[in-house]
Amino acid sequence: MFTPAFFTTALLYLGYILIFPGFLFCFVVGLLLCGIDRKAVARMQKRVGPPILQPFYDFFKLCGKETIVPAAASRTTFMLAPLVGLAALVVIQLFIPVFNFRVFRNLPEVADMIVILYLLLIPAVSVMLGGAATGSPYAGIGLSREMVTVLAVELPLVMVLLSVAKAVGNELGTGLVFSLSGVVDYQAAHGSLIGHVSMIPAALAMLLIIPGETGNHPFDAAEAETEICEGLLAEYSGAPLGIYKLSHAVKMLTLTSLFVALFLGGIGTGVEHLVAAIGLTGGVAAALSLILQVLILVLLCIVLTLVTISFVHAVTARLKIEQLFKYYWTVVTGLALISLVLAWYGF
Amino acid sequence: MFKKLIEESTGKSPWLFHINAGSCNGCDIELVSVLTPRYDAERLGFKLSGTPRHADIVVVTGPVTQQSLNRVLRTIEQVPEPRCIVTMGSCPQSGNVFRGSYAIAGPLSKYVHVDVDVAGCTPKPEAVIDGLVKATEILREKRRAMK
Amino acid sequence: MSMLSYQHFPIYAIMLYFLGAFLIVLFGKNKIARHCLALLSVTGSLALLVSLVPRVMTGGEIITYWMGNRAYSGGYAIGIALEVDALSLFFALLVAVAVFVSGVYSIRYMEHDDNIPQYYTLFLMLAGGVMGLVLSGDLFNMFIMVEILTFAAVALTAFRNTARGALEAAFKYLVVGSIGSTCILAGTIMLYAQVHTLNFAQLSGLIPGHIHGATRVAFALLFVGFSTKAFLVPFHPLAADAHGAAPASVSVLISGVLTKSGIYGIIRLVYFLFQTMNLRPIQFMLVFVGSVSMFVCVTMALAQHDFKRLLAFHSISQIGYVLTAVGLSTALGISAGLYHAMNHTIFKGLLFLAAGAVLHETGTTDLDRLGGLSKRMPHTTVLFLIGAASISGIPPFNGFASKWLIYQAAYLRAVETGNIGYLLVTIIALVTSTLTLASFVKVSQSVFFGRLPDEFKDVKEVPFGMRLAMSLFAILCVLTGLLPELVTKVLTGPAAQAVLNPVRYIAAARGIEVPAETAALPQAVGAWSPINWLLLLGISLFAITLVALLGKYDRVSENASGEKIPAKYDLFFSGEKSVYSQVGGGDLFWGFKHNWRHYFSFMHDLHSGVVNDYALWAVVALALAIAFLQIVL
Amino acid sequence: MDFPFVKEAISSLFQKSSCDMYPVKPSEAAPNYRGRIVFHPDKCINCMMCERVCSGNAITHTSEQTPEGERITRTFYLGSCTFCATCMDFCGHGAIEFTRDYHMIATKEEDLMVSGTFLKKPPVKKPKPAAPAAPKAEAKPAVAAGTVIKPRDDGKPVQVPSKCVYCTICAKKCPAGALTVDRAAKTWTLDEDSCVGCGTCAEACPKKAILMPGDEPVTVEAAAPAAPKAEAKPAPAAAPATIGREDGKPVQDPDKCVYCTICAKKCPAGALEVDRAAKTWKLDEDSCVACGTCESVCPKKAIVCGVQDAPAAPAPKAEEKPAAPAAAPVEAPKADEKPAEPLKPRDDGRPLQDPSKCVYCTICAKKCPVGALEVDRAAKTWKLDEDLCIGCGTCAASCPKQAILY
Repeated sequence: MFTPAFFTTALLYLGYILIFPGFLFCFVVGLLLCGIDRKAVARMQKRVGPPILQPFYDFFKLCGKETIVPAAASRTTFMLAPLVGLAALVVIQLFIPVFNFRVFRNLPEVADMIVILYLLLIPAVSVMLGGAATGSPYAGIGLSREMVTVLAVELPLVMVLLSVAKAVGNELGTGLVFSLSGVVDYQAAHGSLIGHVSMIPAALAMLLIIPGETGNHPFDAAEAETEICEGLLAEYSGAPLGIYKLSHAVKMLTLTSLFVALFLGGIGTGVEHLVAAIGLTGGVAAALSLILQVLILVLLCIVLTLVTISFVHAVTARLKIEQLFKYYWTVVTGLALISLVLAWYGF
Repeated sequence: MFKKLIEESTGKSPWLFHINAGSCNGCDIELVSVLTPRYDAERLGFKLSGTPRHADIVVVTGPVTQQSLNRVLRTIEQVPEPRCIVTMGSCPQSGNVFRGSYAIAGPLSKYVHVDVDVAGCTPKPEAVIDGLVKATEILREKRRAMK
Repeated sequence: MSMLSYQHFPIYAIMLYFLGAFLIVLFGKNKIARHCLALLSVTGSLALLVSLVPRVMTGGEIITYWMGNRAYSGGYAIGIALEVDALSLFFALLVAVAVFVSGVYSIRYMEHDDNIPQYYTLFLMLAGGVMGLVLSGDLFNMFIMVEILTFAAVALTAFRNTARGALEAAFKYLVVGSIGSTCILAGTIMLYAQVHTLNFAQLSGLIPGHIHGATRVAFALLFVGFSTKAFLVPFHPLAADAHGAAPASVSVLISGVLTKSGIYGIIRLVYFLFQTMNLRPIQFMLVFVGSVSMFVCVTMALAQHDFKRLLAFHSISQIGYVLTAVGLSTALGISAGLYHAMNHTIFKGLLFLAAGAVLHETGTTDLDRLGGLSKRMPHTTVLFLIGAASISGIPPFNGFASKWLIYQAAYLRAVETGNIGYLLVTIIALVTSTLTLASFVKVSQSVFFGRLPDEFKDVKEVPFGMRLAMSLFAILCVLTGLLPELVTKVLTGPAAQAVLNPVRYIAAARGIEVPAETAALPQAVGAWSPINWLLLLGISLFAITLVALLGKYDRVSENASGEKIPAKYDLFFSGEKSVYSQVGGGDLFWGFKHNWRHYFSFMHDLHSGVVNDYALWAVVALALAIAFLQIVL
Repeated sequence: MDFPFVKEAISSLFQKSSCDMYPVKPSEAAPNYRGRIVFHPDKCINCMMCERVCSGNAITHTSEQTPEGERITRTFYLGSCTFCATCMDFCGHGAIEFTRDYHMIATKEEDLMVSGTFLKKPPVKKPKPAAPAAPKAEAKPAVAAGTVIKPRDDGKPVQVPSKCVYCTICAKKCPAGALTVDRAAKTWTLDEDSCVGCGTCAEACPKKAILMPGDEPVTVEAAAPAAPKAEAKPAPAAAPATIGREDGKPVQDPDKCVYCTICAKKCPAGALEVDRAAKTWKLDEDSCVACGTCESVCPKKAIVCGVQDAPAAPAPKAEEKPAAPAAAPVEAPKADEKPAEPLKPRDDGRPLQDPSKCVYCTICAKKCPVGALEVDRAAKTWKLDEDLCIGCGTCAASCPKQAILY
């Protein structure tokens, strides 16, 4: 068992987890997206805005701050919850294909779309438990709102995923495709799903879901710093807070790249042919095409962040929690439903 | 190197927590105006936070009334180290026109060490920015002094 | 056939419970004797059934046991029969496990009560009743066992009769439970009148071809009767009252075991007795009742202020999942449903035990009064969280594994049949899961996290015995979640195949071996390998923790002094000295409830709490079932 | 759903930001910004006016006696300052200046202290015949009969000792506290340094015993306390029927008096005692300074100070009540005589200056909320910006001379 090949593979997978598309990639690109978002919102408000690297500064600063554990908090939960949330997010990122690149190319797929839907609950639950563990009443209200936000977002998200599964299944004639790799493979062969009539409402719904799922403005009733003192994070300080902020940034990356995988999966897959056309072969070509694909992914993620998170942030005011719930269960669910029905009847 | 990184970052990402200790609202409005497009303190990394646990710099406005004294001190105490306390306007520095009133417990410096005073009634937003930048420098010094 | 031959094991398993019950009546005054007897019977029963797994589950054997050796002869099965196929053994295992853990838990949990011998007697009677029901091969014996378990359960509900509402709950249960039992008896009689046999296998052979008006009525009567035992909508209010009043260890049995007997009865009814699952209306009936139970009860749970009542409603909601999945009538669906039934027994048992632990230490289960127990009861908190994550379908715990199969089964069924209704069911199932999460977040916040009220300052962790019982369930939660393939292969797959092969069951009663079909085990379309995921999560969590620790993540500043909390470590309360203020209880998710306020106020008005109303509901449900079946069958 | 800022957000994205870029680009405060205080110790005369008017108690001083005189250090604590500029306004010598410097950032308290030290010359009132004390020397001994007392041309008040009853009202009203009046010793002293020449004392004087620039010179008559009140009162012809006392002290007309006690309350010397119930009106002859306040405040005109003509119908009035209208003609001309010139208020609601009364004290200009008035003390000009004026009447109300018609 412990052959050199085993160690190479183990090292490779460790690299996946730690560097790309795991922790380091998430850290850098996530915080970058966050910085771009802050800058873009500022520009849309005619401000200069913080430097793009501001989230990095924030993160490192928080690492250097004192971490106060309130006397009423249960320390283990308080300290562990941020780590679990971040780890869960990083793991989800491993399951999202980067065009042709997949961590589990040679292994059976670990998780499909429905699983990812539920894995996305883990960070939310971890922040809820962490916040609840502090015993702060603000965290209590924040928990209530966070949970209602999750409830609100879950219904349309479920329907979006089901309609994608159905649409791809229709096209391939296999009934249903739950596997994300399958969805991306299909798009690589037949063009992006966004080109399908039935998928346009779903894509729109997904665009509206992204800020809700990440808890960005105007769907940040759960963390409303002006009324409930950051809600769940009210008692967090120092490094755990930094990790929550990082998780928030990584969540932006996860959701935007999930969108890319679901609807824009065809965009970056031609790169391999392009590289081959230049005349490169072998390892160099593979490396180059991977780099190009990653760049395209990052670019698409940035564009999506600008459209869904920054722009929506700049033009709206925060919704009350019951408005938020109503909005998701009417407008966004309606969009997803249209898509589901269209996919159902094979458009 | 990591320590250096943290120190640098501390100087670039000061988050504010604002305490109104009986202010007339003049300073409060000016503090908020610092974050408006015209002054946009977010350029320098400033951000208003909603809870003292997230804050680096505590901005106190108002003459520290008897009613607010304990609350102000408690809140300041809850800010994690390194922290910096800035008084904004004349009131927290001396009591200003309320000086000598039975309702005033100030000035703030009687109770905690105040790092930076921004004088004015109310200070101009530029002055506030100056004061906050000064506070950020002090913050960085404090971070450097930490283990 | 020697006395130790495996054919005897089913009857031994039943008799061990009853024997234990009677012996405890005789010798139960002595504490040690009582505990030994109880443990012996629950352990022995479990061991006997586990030993049958290789033969029945993987070996595909169907054990037919005739009491007094009065075997099938002359075309009629007169003797009392036990017929144990994979389905029966599956449910019997659930019963045995739940009873075993609950029995272990009871030892410490009930130590402060009066009349403990009577408790154990009733407890074992209930267990024996359910065990007899699922192993019986005889419709009338099933009715007898239903009666035994119903009355044992009623008595146990009222066991703490000094508690508020206990007698009322028992009375309600008695009334509506009797209606259910009567329905079963009436149905049995009508069938007997038609085909002159009570042997289940023989009935299953005779009825399917000869369905007419009377058998339809019998079908409706039996269906409603078993629904009452499973507390399906519209019988759900009973469960809330019964669970709220009963001791936690009994709640485990009521929710984990008693409701399963109802599900077992329904499966036997629709898949064996009438073999009607190929008919769309019957599928519709099961899926409809299941989905409505699933959704209505989860919303009812969201509005609850009491820990155990909340759990009770969730119990029915999860039973709704099971029924829905079973009603899909695909191999994947049945397998998923049974899987979920098993998981439900485990995680709901764990949650009820956790609720019992809270009740044991604090004396209340009122969500509005509790809070912050995680600092005082850390182990219970962790165990509760495992249970909560399981029931809410958080990977990688068992609830997710089975729910995930149910979603897929429902969606696949929708695609296969082109019926958009199944799509709706899929969505309801997915949303219900999130709503379940919401109410368990509510419980976590209201009971274990949040602020610790002063009155519970001196609460201690529960005794080891209770924690041990909970840990057993928690370990099962994790194991069945991490090893879905194994569970499918060993337990649910064979059981599902047994459900889809009534011919074997019928033939086995006559002593004929029909070779087991070698059909492939039901396969999921999606991909989910919890172990790999856990491995990845473990590695990344380890890596992140390592980095964090290197960065002095653990160097936190904590309140070192004892009594007086300095301002720094006090909660931020907008500058005030923090006073006790717990956000929790029934109105935690008002953002959700506000949008559903009309629905909630409608439900509130509907659930009047008057037993007359509930009896009326039962009658209406019966009338509807008869009318529906007369039309469609 | 309505998103009103969609267009703006997108267009802003491609526009220049509206940020001032403050720390990078220095920014200057507005022209009238009141920032850091600059104190000119050389101009300060230590009148303490600034300390008295400061609402934040931000101004303090320390003094130390040195051979050369009193060394005074005046300190402005910016941390207590409201930047209201009242001190600057009250400083008659321009020793306090508000600059546009707003960078008042301090890490220690001393950074916010503005102070200046100067040497106060020994008090000029002490017998020290220094050259600058000349005008005072001139004003003081001029009590001899027949001397003409002229108003000073430096804007400060001059006492007419013959008229003065040392009632102390002027000292009480002086905003600068520059007057010291001793009733017993019959002295009236003006602190030249403190006086700001506002004219409040002259206005307050019930006896018109203080001359301000622009007033008519007064000739002191030896023993004519009942001297004609030169300015306004109708010439007291030698009418046979006179009422009142020669010494100027009040006389009650019991017919008119309603014992309302107003006169007693207003008497600066507390010389009157009125009992409403008992209907008594008593004058303490010793206390009375014959200031005439009682006469002026009496709502019933029931008090006469000094010898006056008897009203046209004192006798009939005693008999019949309907004679009241007859009193009207008496009052009417009295009311009319104040606007000696036919000045009429403007009908557009804006103020009109009465140049004859105006002393160019600039109070009106300071009080004007919209800054519509411009008064130059030196050039004696009074200008109204018609466009800015909102016709509020504050100027008229604030004018100590009633020199503004409104």
